[in-house]
Amino acid sequence: MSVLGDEKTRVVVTGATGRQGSFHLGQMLEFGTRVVAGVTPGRQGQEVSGVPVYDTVETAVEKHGANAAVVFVPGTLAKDSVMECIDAGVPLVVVISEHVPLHDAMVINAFAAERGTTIVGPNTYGLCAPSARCKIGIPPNSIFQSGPVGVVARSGTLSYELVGSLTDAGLGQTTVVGMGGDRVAGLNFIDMLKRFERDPETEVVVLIGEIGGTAEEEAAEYIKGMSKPVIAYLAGKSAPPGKRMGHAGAIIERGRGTFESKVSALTAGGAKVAQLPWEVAPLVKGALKA
Amino acid sequence: MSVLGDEKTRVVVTGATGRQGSFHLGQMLEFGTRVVAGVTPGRQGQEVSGVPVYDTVETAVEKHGANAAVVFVPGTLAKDSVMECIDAGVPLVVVISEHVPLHDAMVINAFAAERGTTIVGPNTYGLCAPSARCKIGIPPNSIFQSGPVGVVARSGTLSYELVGSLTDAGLGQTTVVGMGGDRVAGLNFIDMLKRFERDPETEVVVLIGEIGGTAEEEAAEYIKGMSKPVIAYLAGKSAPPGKRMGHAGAIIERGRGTFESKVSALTAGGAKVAQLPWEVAPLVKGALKA
Amino acid sequence: MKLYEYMAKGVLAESGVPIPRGRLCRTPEEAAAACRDLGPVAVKAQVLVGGRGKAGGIKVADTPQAAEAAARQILGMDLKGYTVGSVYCEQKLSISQEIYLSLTFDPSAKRPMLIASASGGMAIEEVPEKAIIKRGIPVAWGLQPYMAYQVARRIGLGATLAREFSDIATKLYRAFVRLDAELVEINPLAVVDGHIMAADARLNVDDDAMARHGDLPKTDEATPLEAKVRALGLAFVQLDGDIAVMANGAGITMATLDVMQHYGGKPMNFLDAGGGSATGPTAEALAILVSTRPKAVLVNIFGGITRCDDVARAIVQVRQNQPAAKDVPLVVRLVGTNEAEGHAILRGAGIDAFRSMQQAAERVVALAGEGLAGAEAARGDTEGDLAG
Amino acid sequence: MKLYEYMAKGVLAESGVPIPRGRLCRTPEEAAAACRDLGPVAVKAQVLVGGRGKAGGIKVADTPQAAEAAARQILGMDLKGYTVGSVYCEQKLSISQEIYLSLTFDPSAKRPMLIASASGGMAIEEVPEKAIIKRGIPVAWGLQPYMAYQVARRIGLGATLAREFSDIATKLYRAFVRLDAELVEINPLAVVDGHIMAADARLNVDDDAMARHGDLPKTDEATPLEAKVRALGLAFVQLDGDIAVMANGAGITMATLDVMQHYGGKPMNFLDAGGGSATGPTAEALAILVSTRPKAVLVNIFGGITRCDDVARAIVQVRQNQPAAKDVPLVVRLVGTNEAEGHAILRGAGIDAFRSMQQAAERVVALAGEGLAGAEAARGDTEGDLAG
Repeated sequence: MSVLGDEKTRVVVTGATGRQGSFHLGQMLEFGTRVVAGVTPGRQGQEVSGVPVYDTVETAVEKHGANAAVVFVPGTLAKDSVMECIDAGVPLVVVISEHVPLHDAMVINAFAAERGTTIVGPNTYGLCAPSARCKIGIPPNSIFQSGPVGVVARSGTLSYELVGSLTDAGLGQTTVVGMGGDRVAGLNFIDMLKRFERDPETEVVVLIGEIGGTAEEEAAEYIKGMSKPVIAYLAGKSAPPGKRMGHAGAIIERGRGTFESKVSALTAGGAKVAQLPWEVAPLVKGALKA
Repeated sequence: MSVLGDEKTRVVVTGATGRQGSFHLGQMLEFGTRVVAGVTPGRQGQEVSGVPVYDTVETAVEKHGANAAVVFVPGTLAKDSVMECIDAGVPLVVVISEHVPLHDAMVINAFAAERGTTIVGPNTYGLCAPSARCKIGIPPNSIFQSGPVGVVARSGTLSYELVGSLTDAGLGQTTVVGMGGDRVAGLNFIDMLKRFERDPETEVVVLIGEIGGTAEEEAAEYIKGMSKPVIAYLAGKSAPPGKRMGHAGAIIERGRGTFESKVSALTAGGAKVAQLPWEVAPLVKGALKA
Repeated sequence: MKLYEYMAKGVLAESGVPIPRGRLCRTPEEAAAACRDLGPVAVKAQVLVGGRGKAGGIKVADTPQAAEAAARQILGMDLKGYTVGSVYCEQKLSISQEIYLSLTFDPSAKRPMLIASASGGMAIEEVPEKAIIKRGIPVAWGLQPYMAYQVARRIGLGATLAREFSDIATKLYRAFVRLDAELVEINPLAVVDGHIMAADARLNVDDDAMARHGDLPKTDEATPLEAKVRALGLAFVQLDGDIAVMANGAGITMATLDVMQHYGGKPMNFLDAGGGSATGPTAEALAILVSTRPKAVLVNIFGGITRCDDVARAIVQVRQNQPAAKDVPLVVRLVGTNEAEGHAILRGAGIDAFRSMQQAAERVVALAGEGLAGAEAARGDTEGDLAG
Repeated sequence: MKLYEYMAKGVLAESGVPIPRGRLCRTPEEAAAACRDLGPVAVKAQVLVGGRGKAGGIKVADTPQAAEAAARQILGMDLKGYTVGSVYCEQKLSISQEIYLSLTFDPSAKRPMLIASASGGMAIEEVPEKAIIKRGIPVAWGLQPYMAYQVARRIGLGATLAREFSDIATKLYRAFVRLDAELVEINPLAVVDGHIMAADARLNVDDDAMARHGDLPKTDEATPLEAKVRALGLAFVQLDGDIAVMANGAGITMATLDVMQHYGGKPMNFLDAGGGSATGPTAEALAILVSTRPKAVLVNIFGGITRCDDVARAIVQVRQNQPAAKDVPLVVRLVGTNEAEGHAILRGAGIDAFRSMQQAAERVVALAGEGLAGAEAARGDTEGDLAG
């Protein structure tokens, strides 16, 4: 089982005819994801990898019962596309788009909250539920394997690295989710931890965080009450304050969001924090045995 | 019993130290309304007719458990005052203010809908539940009497005229409510008709409409399914098209909102439409006997 | 407040909506000059009423001479009661499609609404309902591009035009909110050389919001008498009858006109004296009405906050201050707070006072020498229903 | 993007927030002239870093001579690594109270937030938590006057000041949204003669929204090297070590720096080559890094969309095109799509290639002659974990 995305998930891809959208639409199909439609205004009637393209999300939902969307449009257009998905009644919207303006991200989240929509991202790689053959987003297909580990992360390639190391160690995943690297994100650590805690198939949770913000500190509070073990890894130990390390959110500002603060909060919360990336898989293995 | 405002209604008056606010605060107290606080920013510590004045609605709610508000501030400031009341958790806000800008009225209503607040007005005389000795607004105290007639109106003085004629004829009221004369109003005819239909003490409903808009036509649809008799009176039979007859909403525009359209809709809906104001009381009497 | 077409176009241009080139002209010579600069033009009367095309208020001119002649014809022309003071000379367009687009509000849904149709160019009331798309706009979020795009596709626009339509509609929406507009209408939104532009524009600003738009140009549709009475802060509409009417409250004023008309009287005006307690403006307004020499005057006051004795004193004063008022029959219906005192004051000054709206209406119609009930009601004089 | 104080003040003034009179000066003579016009002034260094007061970047001058001297001292001064290019001469204020006011966003609540304190004038981090009021702002409705008024009363402002505070805060909020700001901070918001004005101002605009603010003045905090690499569209931060690092993805890049530091290496930079498939900008960035003559270079690529063979070819090309690159030790960790082909290409060009991040990190530190693990890791050369 998975906690987000399953066999019944029918995905519509917005920005489907773009370079990124069309490539990943194909990759998702290859993984087994039920991609039912693409959307690019003005391209109705075309196909991408055999999937029909429509002008509006509304039409894609009407014709194909899409119940998840993945957004590939450029950052400044993402707000419109995401709001269109929400308004069309799509309950899960994964926003791959990078450089979504901060105020747009706030509007997206407020509109989603009003309508009860789950937003993943922006600036995320998406999510993958290996046992359901449901990948919504851009991670490489090869790294996943079905198993008992739930993974939630802020960073993309670091997730690939660590999920790859889990898979290499024979540790498959229930669901892997990227929250995205932006400062204002939809689904957060706590939302996912709650889902993993409830999910009967998830036995251990891997939390991949980084410097900046207080999401990890807030997660630590929740972890205190969890019955399942949490293994954490945090990037940015060597980052100087005041510098934005690639991700909009990865910046130590005004003394908040430091590596030390996060490690001590997570440790206090009962999570085991790996010092180096390759320590994660052994810690997970240990937790599974316990 | 009453359908809006009762013995437990604890009223806060905003704009309490103004000319209108202070006068009507006193009139409400005289009627028996439980006015618990006034609000005027900067006037905390003062009293109006023995009622304490505060700076913010929040404080008035905290200190006195106010659960209804009546707003007397000038039209362009009404949005802020009403939103403050809504945000403070007041479930019923009566907006006396005239000349509230149209877009402000839309914002007020949308915010109220989000929070589940009932708005009466703007540009209304308010409401009165005679048996509960609860008057929230500005109608003269003398015209009301407790009894079985529910009254809902767009116009103020026309309500006084007709309620006065009911009282003179020995026909008391359960609740009398003014929707206000503006184009975008909170509570509408249908909302009130539903409440009257459910209310065990209301036996007949009087609907006082006027030209402009389509509120009466919409009400007529609802009346079709009502078990209680509805007597209607409509003002504006002699009004020419394109002229705004005092109320912002009282204008026949683009062929819509005519007197004839409303009369025929209401008649088709099963309401009895009085041709002249003094025919209302006899028609109510007849309906009560039937 | 309605803006003239040229003002509305100025707002559109500021908001980034494409408009044809054009120039406001107040003389035929200016129109000729505009045509020299712009090439062939449409010379359009600037008035605040609709239907000017059919009424001869728009003429096409291909040469400066023709533009001058057209402007000469239109300037000063009477259009539905309004004199044309200026023309807008706008480059002649070669239009391949006419679209209708407006933003207004939906009183039932309590939110703004986008209305569009592929059948532009005609009045929206004449377009069949099924050719019109209406889209409610959430107040909190405003018109988003995707919403306008969906509408554009539903009225059958192709992909490129739909994108332009969406862009224009969202810009227009921002102006609609920013300016507290009741209505922004572009009809037609014209397709010219494969692109969309606003070939006409109406923009009505909410009167109640004018205080926050001090920078907007002012226009006024009021007649001189309307302007005079409205300046007192009262709602006033001039009608075409001959009995002056004043009441307090919009609803009761309308009902008073209705009742009077029921008895055959012809109201000269709508005047809502308001529900407040101040009698100053009310008295002034009454004085103005009386000075226009109506056949009779009916005052209908339901005293709540307004005290009947104050009203009575104000009426007596108006009659005393205005010599002309002596000859104008005055009928007063007065009920409510301090009613008895009010009636006493009026009777003392020899003015008819009633408690019954019906009798007051019948009486004023009779005094004006109008209506079927005239002869009968005149007799009501002696049995005047005096206050108790 | 951060705005200079004088730019931020310009935005405030446009938005209707009261600011002291002031003028931007680029020479001591201009400062003297400003003082002649404004009277006694504060001469304030215009820099994008905080704490300029303590660092001597603000001087008060009562006479034009003093202003000239102050400007002469401040202009060209080095403030935390940035050279002062201009001063803002602002009328000297007689401040009776200093308030703190800022608008920023709350990542947890996903909405804007108003922060206020009666303890203005000091950095907000130094104000005790209980003296700070934070008020979340609903995205849909924005900051309403009553919200700001409530906050003003809670920080203890009297009725008049609270109203002014509310007015300023709501105007500021509109600017905050209109300009896509991350932060607008007024510290202090000064009480002068019983009224409030903005005595200082910071305004940071969201970089991701710059496309919609083409009219804003541009500022840049980047070092010349940062500017050069960022111009390629890549995230780059200059650090103070000597091993150049490139990886794809912000998280993995941070982790790469961490791991390298763990083994005793000192990273020269953060460079996120992105997750895309294009190798052009990546190769250019690598070439720029190499040209700065680091002690060694570490490339860490996890190939998803990025194909390892493409990356390998790009690396080989950089080495071939840059004579200088030949001498700089280059360590590559490459896994993922087309991994074997990538390793083969690199080995063919004599470049170290690893599958293990650990080994690659140890190796690059050793090659740079740094760290405790240096000697040991250098031996890793022969046992390089080649792709299978």
